[in-house]
Amino acid sequence: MAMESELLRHLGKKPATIVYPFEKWEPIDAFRGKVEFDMAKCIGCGICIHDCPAFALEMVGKGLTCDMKWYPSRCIYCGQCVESCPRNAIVQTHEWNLSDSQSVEDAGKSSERWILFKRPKSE
Amino acid sequence: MSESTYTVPIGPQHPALKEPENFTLTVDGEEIIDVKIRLGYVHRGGEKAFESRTYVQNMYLIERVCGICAMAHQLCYVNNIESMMEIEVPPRAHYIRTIVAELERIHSHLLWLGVAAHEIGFDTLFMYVWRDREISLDLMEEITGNRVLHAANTLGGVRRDLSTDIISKLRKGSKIIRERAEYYKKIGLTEKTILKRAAGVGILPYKDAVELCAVGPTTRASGVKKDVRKFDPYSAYDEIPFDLITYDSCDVAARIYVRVDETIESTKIIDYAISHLPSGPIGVKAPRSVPPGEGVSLLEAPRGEDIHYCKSNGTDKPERYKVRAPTLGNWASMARMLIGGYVADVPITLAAIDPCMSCTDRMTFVDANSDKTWTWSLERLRKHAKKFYGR
Amino acid sequence: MIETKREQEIVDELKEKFGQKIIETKVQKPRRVFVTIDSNSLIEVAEYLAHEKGFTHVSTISGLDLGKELGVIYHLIEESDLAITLSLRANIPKENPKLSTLVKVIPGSVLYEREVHELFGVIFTGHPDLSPLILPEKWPSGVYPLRKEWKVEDLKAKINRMRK
Amino acid sequence: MIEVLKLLIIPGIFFLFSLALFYQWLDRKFYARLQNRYGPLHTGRQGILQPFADFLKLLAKEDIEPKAVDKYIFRGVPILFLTISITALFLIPMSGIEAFTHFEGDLIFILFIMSLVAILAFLGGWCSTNRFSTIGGLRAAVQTLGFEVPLAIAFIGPAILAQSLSITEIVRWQAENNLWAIALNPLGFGIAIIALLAELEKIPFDIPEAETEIVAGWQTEYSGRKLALLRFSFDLELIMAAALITALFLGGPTGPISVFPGIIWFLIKATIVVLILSNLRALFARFRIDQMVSGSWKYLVPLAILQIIVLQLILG
Repeated sequence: MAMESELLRHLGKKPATIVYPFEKWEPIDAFRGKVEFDMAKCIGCGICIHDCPAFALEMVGKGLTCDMKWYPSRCIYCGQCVESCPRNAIVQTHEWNLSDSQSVEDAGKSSERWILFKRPKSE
Repeated sequence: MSESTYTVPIGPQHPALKEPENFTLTVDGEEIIDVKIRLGYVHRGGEKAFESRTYVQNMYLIERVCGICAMAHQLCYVNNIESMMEIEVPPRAHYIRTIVAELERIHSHLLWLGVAAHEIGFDTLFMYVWRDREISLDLMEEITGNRVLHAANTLGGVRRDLSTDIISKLRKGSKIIRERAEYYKKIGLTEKTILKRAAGVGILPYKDAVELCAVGPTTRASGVKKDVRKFDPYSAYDEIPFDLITYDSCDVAARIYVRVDETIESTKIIDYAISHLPSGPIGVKAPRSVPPGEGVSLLEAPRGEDIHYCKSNGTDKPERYKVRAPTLGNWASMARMLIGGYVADVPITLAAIDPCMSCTDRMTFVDANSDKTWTWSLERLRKHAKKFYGR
Repeated sequence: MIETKREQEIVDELKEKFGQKIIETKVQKPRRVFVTIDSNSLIEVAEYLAHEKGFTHVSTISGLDLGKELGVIYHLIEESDLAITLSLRANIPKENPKLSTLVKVIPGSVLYEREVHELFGVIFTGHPDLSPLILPEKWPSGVYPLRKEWKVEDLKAKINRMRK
Repeated sequence: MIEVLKLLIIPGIFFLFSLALFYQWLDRKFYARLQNRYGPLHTGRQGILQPFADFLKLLAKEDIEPKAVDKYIFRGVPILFLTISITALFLIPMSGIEAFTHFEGDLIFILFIMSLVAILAFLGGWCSTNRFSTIGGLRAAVQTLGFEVPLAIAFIGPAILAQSLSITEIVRWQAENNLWAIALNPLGFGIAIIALLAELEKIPFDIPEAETEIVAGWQTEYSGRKLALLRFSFDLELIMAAALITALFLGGPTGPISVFPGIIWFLIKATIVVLILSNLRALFARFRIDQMVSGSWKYLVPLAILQIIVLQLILG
């Protein structure tokens, strides 16, 4: 019987839960979301690939002309690559609902989905 | 019930167990005679994996040993490696680590309190406790960017600093959590239906707790004064005054009170740490490889004493990394607690040591989906029962 | 290094009591002592530490693969306000890795010994029940996953064969 | 013709079924609001169609029948559960003083039906040869020993007042002297509520179906249509419990100002009883089976007898 007063007190109050699909949830600014590369700054040193605990990064090509491949399903969003990159070319945005039914362009060995960050055509 | 006993399998899949572990209870009616433990169902081969990853990558793998006490394992790992590298971590980083570790203790204890209430059928308390736990999760998300698996540490310090408005939120949050924890303590002491299911259940006497090397709140509820924050202080625990909570009624009720008191104690630690937060850098640059040698580090995770042993060979990958999570320390005493109790008490006794299976299983590289079918042979059990009655 | 006075005392007492049975000792830092002993005097030393010196809590037992030998480290913790963690190590040849069980001295080590037995193949004589604790039932006997000779790939191959 | 229509529609089957679903919704919503959360929300306004949606979903779900199970009993239990609940409901007056069928001693018949429900639960558990349901079935049988006797004694109170064993007579007596039986035996009302909580297997007495100990107790093996019928008959039982309490203790479908028809009064009182039951359900942890039985014999039975003695003294 000890909780009776607590229960009745909460009868009228607004429930603590939010009605998710209808009431949106805004990520806070400290949130670590989708990884994005700024290929202008990237020098292709590969430290981020070496440091990534989930082996979620791959380099296409060599050195300054390389493109970067990022596997959203493997990535654990820890932000180690952001920290290790000597040129601060990697940024983590606030985007978080990344799952979608988009078909995979390049089948590749595994049917995993990946995002290619292309080198800007500046020359 | 006829004279012969029969086996009640609790697990591997069972609603009372959030994660698969397997007990064979030899039961006579409702009374339990014998317990056999079988683990390994969520075994991911952590230690073999540690040997094939660099120290930086291991920092995130060690965190995933357990989903609830992620910070505990990572802090223990970071302390271990930093002491082997002999680098000096700035005091401000120590204080921030202590704050996040205590926040995680609050969230883990409240999570457990809700699950324990659910085990004995008290769903209302479960709902209220988990609502209040959200405060500590939001605070951790504010500080580290993630509710759990925070990746707050890095080798040589902490990754994010505490801004002034986070500190004011911390102060407000810890005050609310302390009020709510005190309310739940009053409920735990006065609500008769909880006392009926928790008092005098799952007894672990002081002698057994010491003999079977029980750890954490389970052993402190049996009166054993063992808390790593006291006997082997790390981070900022040697500068922060807090008291060691023990009860000596050795039953599930005592484990509830130890955990609620520790939640209150954690809020006091956080308040002290905030008001005495030193200024200065939050980290130093750490080398990539560790000089050859050995290292042992201990830490008081929410579930108990967590020990890491590392043997390094000078490269940037550990030669051997052993993790013994708190729950494995309690399984032997768990078997001792169950014998003599009722089948109905199994879930609450089991939940009372707050088992975290993903902590316990991480040894070899095995995909252990045990397709073992559970056949119980009456003959072997009857022989066992005769031996039991013969005694 | 005045803080490690107590640690040094324990090491000297061990050396003086057991002489050359103690192969190597090291006081790494406050509250951390590493001692390597001859494997067949393990029970003797453990009993002395547990009954006289108050090292009653075995935190865990770590297995080590040292190439030709297998190392077994008992991490014992003292019962006091500032407890020392003493890591007692015994090396045994890989051919017949035998050690006497510690369960009679400290019952709490029953599960840790089962685990080291399963993953490293160390046989603890006198252990009440060395049945598998972690590996599945159909795991081929003789395969000890944490030994260095078992790479991750061939463990994977073994599992797939086992599953067919 | 009117009789058949009455039987089928107003206080009959259609009314009872929709009331059952409504009370399930009310119970879940009130229980949720007590726990500071929303409860069913999306199906219909404020989730009012949720129980109906659950019922349809279960009907569409695959109906797995394990090979080792005793087919006839396994199939028979849900059907019997439903029919028994409905027969019990026809004995309780809902729209007027008169129930559909009333005979001298139908109070005893209702008590017999309640123990029949428990026997069915035991049979259901025993015939589905799953270890958890065996334990669940045993617990259901043992639990009846706990609550049957105090329930019977608590019901005898109003029967003594009205000098008859027919619920309709009791309601008629309360209407004539417009004195609710609860006034004279409040203790009986309390004990009846607790005992009915045990009969409906609601927390703190949902021991036969304790989901954290024995999966779903005796209902573990039921699925699909059979489970839908079982769930539905539990709702009907909730109405039976609420209707019994209103008829025996709160003066049944009669009200002081007779401007409303009987059925409105019945609905008001029954809803209050359901809210009380739901509040109790949110308040306690689950007992162990031995605590439940010893608790009821040590406390409930003596109190019930005391109530009868006090009643006799007042009347005497």
